[in-house]
Amino acid sequence: MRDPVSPLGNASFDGFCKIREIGPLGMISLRAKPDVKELAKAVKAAVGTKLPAQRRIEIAGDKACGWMSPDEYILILPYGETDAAMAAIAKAMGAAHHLAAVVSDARAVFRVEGDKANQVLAKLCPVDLDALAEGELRRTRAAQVAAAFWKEGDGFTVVCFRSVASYMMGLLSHSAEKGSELA
Amino acid sequence: MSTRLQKGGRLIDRSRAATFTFNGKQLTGFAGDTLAAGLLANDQMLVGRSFKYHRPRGIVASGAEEPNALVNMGEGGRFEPNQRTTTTELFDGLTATSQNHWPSLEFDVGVVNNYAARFLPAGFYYKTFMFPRFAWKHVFEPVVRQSAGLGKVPQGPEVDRYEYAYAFCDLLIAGGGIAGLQAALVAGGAGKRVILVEQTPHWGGRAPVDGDVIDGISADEWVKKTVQALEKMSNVTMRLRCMAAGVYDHGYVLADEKVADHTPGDGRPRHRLWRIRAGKIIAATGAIERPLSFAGNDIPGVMLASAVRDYVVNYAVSPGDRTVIVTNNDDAYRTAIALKEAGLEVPVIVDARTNVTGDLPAKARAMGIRVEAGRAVVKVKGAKRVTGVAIGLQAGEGAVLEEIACDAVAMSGGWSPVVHLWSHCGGKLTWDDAQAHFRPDATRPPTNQDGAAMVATLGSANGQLSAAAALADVAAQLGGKAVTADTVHEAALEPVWIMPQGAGHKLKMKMFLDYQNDVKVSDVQLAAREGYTSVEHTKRYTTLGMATDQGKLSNINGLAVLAGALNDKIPNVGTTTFRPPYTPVPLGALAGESRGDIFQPLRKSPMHGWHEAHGAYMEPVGLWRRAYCYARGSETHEQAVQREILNARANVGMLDASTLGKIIVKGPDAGRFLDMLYTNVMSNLGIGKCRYGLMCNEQGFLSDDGVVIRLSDDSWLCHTTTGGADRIHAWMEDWLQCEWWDWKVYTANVTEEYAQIAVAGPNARMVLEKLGGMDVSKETLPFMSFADGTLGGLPVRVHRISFSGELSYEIATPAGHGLALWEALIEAGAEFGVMPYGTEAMHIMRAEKGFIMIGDETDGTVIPQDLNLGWAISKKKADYLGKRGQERTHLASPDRWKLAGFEALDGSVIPDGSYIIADGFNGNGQRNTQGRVTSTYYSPTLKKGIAMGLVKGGMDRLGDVVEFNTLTTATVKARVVDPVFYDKDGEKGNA
Amino acid sequence: MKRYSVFAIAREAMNYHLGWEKAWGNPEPKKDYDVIIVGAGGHGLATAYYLGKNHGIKNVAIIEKGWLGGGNTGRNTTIIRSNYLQDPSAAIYDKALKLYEGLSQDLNYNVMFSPRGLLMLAQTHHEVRGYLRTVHANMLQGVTTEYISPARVKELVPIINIDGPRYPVLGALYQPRGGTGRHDAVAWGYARACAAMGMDIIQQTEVTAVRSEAGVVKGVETSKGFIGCKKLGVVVAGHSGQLAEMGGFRLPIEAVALQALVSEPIKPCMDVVVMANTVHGYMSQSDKGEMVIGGGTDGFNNFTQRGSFHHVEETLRALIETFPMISRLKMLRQWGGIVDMTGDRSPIISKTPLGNCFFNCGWGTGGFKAIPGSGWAMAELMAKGEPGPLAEEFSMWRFKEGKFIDESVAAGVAH
Amino acid sequence: MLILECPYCGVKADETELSPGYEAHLKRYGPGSSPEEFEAYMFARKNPKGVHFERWRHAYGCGKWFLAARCTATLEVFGTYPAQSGEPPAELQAKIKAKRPNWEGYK
Repeated sequence: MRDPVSPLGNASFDGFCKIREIGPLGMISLRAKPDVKELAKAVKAAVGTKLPAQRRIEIAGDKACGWMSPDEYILILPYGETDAAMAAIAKAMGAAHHLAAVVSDARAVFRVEGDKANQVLAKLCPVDLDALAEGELRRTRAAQVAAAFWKEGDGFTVVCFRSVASYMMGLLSHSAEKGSELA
Repeated sequence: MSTRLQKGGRLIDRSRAATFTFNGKQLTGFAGDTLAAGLLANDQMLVGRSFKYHRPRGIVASGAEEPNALVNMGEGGRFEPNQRTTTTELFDGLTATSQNHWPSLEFDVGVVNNYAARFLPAGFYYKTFMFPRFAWKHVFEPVVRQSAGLGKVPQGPEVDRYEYAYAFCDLLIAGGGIAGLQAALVAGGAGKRVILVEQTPHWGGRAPVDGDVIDGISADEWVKKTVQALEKMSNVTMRLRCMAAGVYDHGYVLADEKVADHTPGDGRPRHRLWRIRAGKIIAATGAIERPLSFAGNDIPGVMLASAVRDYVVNYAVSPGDRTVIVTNNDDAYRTAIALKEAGLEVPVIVDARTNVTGDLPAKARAMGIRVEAGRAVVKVKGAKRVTGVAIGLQAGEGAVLEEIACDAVAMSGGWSPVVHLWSHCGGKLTWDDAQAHFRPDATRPPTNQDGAAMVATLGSANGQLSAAAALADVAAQLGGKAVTADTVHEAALEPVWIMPQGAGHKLKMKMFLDYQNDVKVSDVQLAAREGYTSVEHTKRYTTLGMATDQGKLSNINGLAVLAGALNDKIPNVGTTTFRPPYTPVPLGALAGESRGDIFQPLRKSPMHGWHEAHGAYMEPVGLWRRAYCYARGSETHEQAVQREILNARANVGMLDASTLGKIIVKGPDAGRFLDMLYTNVMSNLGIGKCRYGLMCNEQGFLSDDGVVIRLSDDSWLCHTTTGGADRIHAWMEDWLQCEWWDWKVYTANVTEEYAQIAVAGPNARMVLEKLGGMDVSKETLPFMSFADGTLGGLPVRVHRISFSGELSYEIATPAGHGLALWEALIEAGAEFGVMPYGTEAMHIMRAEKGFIMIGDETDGTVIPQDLNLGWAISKKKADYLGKRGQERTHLASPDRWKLAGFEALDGSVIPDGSYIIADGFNGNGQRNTQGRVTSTYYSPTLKKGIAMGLVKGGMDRLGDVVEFNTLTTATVKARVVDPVFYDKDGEKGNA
Repeated sequence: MKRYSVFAIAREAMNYHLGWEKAWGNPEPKKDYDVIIVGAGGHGLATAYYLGKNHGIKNVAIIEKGWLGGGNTGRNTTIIRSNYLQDPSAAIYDKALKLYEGLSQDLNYNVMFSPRGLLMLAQTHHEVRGYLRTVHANMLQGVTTEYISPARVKELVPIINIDGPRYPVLGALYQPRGGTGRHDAVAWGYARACAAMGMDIIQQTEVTAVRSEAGVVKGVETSKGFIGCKKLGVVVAGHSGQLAEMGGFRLPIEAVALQALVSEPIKPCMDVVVMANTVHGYMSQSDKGEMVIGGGTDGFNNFTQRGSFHHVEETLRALIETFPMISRLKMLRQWGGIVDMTGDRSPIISKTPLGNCFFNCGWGTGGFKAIPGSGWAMAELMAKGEPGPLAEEFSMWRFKEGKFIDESVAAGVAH
Repeated sequence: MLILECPYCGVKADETELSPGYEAHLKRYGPGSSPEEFEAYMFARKNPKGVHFERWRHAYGCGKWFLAARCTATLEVFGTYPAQSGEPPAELQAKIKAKRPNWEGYK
């Protein structure tokens, strides 16, 4: 089977921060309530992390599980492993009410890297970045589109919908232009 | 004349000259100058013409309150009208031209208005220009418009870029004078997250100019020391050139940072618009000096006393050799002293107060300056420049006692706190009799989301005008280590609103309140006389305070004159509303980064690039771009569309349908939920099957349609229209979260996970078979079923559904494979004559089949019953969304317009948008109608015009001939026909 | 009342303009009136004016909480047009437009009606079809409109960016008779004419209760005491809900904020009004030279006359895309008004459950342009007790029947 | 520019992250209801100048609908709570009553 392509073919931009489109990453949207006891098991089986608390993302190597809403989680894993993860979820959840859907191709993922990475996001998102905790997954708006991000390594990982990938790339690049540092 | 002094100038750098031009004349200033300072240094006092009378206008102020000195600045894509010279930093290469005159600044034809001023009082235009009727628009208005306006019209496209930035803090302090700095120091020291913004390029405000001594050191030194201390605090952010423009609800503050106005073209964003969310806002925004109202107070050379002082101290610019001071307070004496110390002449200080005491007058007198108490400027002499003043008694009616030659007049009518930020969200003011100004009433602040005070004011903005009082105010409100300034004893001011107090009408017609809009004392009195007694009426009738300075100089004087005319107290008259922004903000800055490629998100399907590379004409559909058609060579769009249709009908076509919404609905109650959502039953759909469904809103009106497929026992996938994906998903979640929250249903919007391609036409199956990988035969995959598998090695879900009426497969594949699948199909289809087709071909093909289109046959007022879709409305269900709405009398009426097909008798295409005429006229004289066209096309398949539309009686009218209107008096006669024009038995789609 | 004219100005000029009469007085309320109108905005004053002029009812008081013309009349973007799609809307707005055309002469007060033409840009194929529908409807309604080409748009509005990039202009619905008027002058002109007929305009007086007996209105309690009346007309826009509650019933109304702004003035550069509904913005240039700009409403109930600033930003982004040169202009002032929105965004001119009490409200974002027509229709309704053809379809009961007058159907039409 | 705290994810959300949804606690009237009931459900709105209960969706966030009690005259927010509430929480009602003694209650 041919390899899938990421929306922008891993485009990148060098400004006062480095912007890179990464992926494709495997992603699964998993909906169930945390009080369903099978859920933690399913997450563990699929990506090996514990169930994240409100607004947290649990990262384990190249896999992660993020809290999206009181009954929705995002599982992140290598692109090719989603089938196995879906099977593991189905098995663990059994008859418990849930919905799992592969959404790997519905997303675009960016890295914003550098010690002023927060300034790039501060130009686009109505979020108090100083108050963003380690391991916090923030869903918000970047200019005119929905986005989610978390701190990771020397910057941020930013996720948006695939169809607006080039818009997001444009926003991030514009905001990272050299000379436009906020401080 | 005004000129550069040899010594001094705390803000200029004499080692760095800046060359600039004004009206083509090359001039030189220094780095650190404002443009106004640079102009004055070159004796350019006359800088513009007023709005109405085109009177000569000079520089009055030294800051944001300047009403007159506005220029056209820059060139091409950097041209900007109405730039305020007093807040524009001078830079090398700056070009400016004066405004509102023709042919030249010195000789302006518009000045005839000045000579006719007597006939042009406030509101004169409401009383005339009424006859003949057409004359306002065609004769008078063009003249008014041409003579009004100020700056020229920008021409070039914008060349600069802009950006937004978000910031959060406990405390936002607007104003970097000593009160703001000290407040930041205290709050920063207490660990608060502080943002301190200052609109000018300098910290310290007026204190250094006024020569204040703080904590035993000069204000200059204290400011430097404090700024250094603040810079060390990581919890304090400081921004110069950043103007807090407006306070909005819940602690939201807009601030405009002029990042590169003074360094144009250096690649940085020109402005940055800060969107700050503050726990609390402190307005330490200072105060603005008021002019005095005496005749000729608008002649170039008459300036605010504080501005004169600023130009001398900050920029070493002398506004004149001989400056007469006119005042009602002690502060103006500082200007006299500063002028004297700079070696300039002050022939007299005209003080309206009969009793002049206080430290500063004493000092002035000691310096040998003549002080005349109880005196008034009766009028200023001069035309384009002050040549002298006539002096009389303030208590008199204008008899001249003495004339004194001078080339500048420095006036001071007292100070008014800058309360804008306090007032934007409703902070109330109180009248301070002693200082004759409105100041914030701390007991009635604007409130935030918790109902708590949102804004506080400090220092002069709070009516604490002296350095000592301002710093004491900080200590009182914020605590912290006490900082003291040396106290200078100042005697009370005496309110003076008209000078001299008994001035007659002739003088009052020359006393200007609003310099830019040419509003005089006599105008306000006229408004009061005519009954425009509410302060808002007066403002609007006279245009007082409506100029680009928004009344920063004129409001209080105007209110006082109005109060006088009404024989009422000033606080009873009240103020007009303060609205953002504090000073004008470029629209470009307000639009932020949003322009060009990132004006709005442009949603792209995975095959978007392919379409563009293959000549597609793309049309906006919501935020998406979809291929309208793929014109080849010299084809017109119309020809391309026809070719695409004929090819799909004869061979095979391909449509990018990726934008259609796809929503998974899963759970034990999913079937029940879908039965509520759709008008028909979805719970009994067989696994592996497809069913067309309709959704209505609660009103009963059709809102979306699409094919639903059953994936498993407890899961369905609902297709929506392109525009419906997010809307319908939100709609589903709304009902699940807010009404039926105990139902066990989850939804997931997977629209963007899949690319979707419609392969339609008699050869469609052959194309898929060529790719291979799964059985797509009629037997295995009959019409209205779907199957998962692979095609050409790519994972796919293939649906046997058809919107074109042809044998059709809609193939979904993960978006990352979309382009690969598309290209594979194009390649495999080559031998079968495959061609891509666009949205217009799709529209026409579905119309040939009589399929309705959301947005064409529906418009938000159409119910499914109108469209003969009764078959898709379950009669068995007790309830579905919209059912009750459809039972309302008007929706259940037999008189509703219903769907039918139409064919013009002459085979032509019925005009898009036309109505079916009925006999007679309604009560309002409008022609009666009985229907309208909803879709109308030339059908290349049938070689004639076809149309769908709504007509009273609908299909009961088959065979009737009706008349459609056109945009001429002609009508188009058309026959009511079956809307299915092509393949009535559906054999092709079923093949 | 002395007439206004150029001769009057010349005469008064000789006397320093000391001889002008009051445009309206400041009367104390009488004990009762034939008719009380609550709300001295444009609609209320126009209602009173046509009650007097058309129906001879002059024993009228107009009661105003604040200052006359101080609500939405004084804070809108002054656009006047009648290119509506639905018959009832087109009828009343065109009646208004026709009255506007002669209003300065009728009132002897220059309201500066300027029929400079109005364009609604079509920037998607869907919008093209919507406006083609409107132009066909207008044809049958007797409303003169045209559908014009992009080239003609460019001719009329040279500063427009016709080619996009994002939303190329595909055409426009053009109403040459549309334009602007001076909003304050409309209120002032009607007020002066009402005062001249002997009507009392009572400002700074708040209505606190509606008094009724046996389901028929008897008068209103106010901050200046009880004032009796035989008929009551309520024309208070954003505050209609509160007044209805005093009358004991509920209206299908929600009050939201609508914002507008002006730029600093520049020399004339745009002689028509342009509305761009795809991108949600509209703009005209005032006689002072300011670009007058409006956009969409906030989405939540709000009585503060302040809106949320992001709507202003959205509007400006859109307009800069359409008119790139305005990027270099500056926003001088922005403000908000409270608009009363009904379930179908069309107005209510109606009898009510309370006898002899009539409501005129729900004009949403489109009230200014309707003022004369609205006053005309309301006066007819109040004088006769039954609606005439202009008001007939605007009953408050139409929602129950599902008989909407929905203007949003052609293309998202802002005002 | 409102801030409302999403009761589901705890984010103090900016207005631009939210979608408004007008009056809360409406009772749905379906088939079988009287014309008056249906009209009241669809159209008659409280529209108070004062305490208002309304719906908001954390659209650029967790996607959940929640309810807010807000003063339409001052924009003060008394509290937010989940959409799955038949009526405003008692403590919220008490808080509002304390702040607005003349408030007549949410019905």
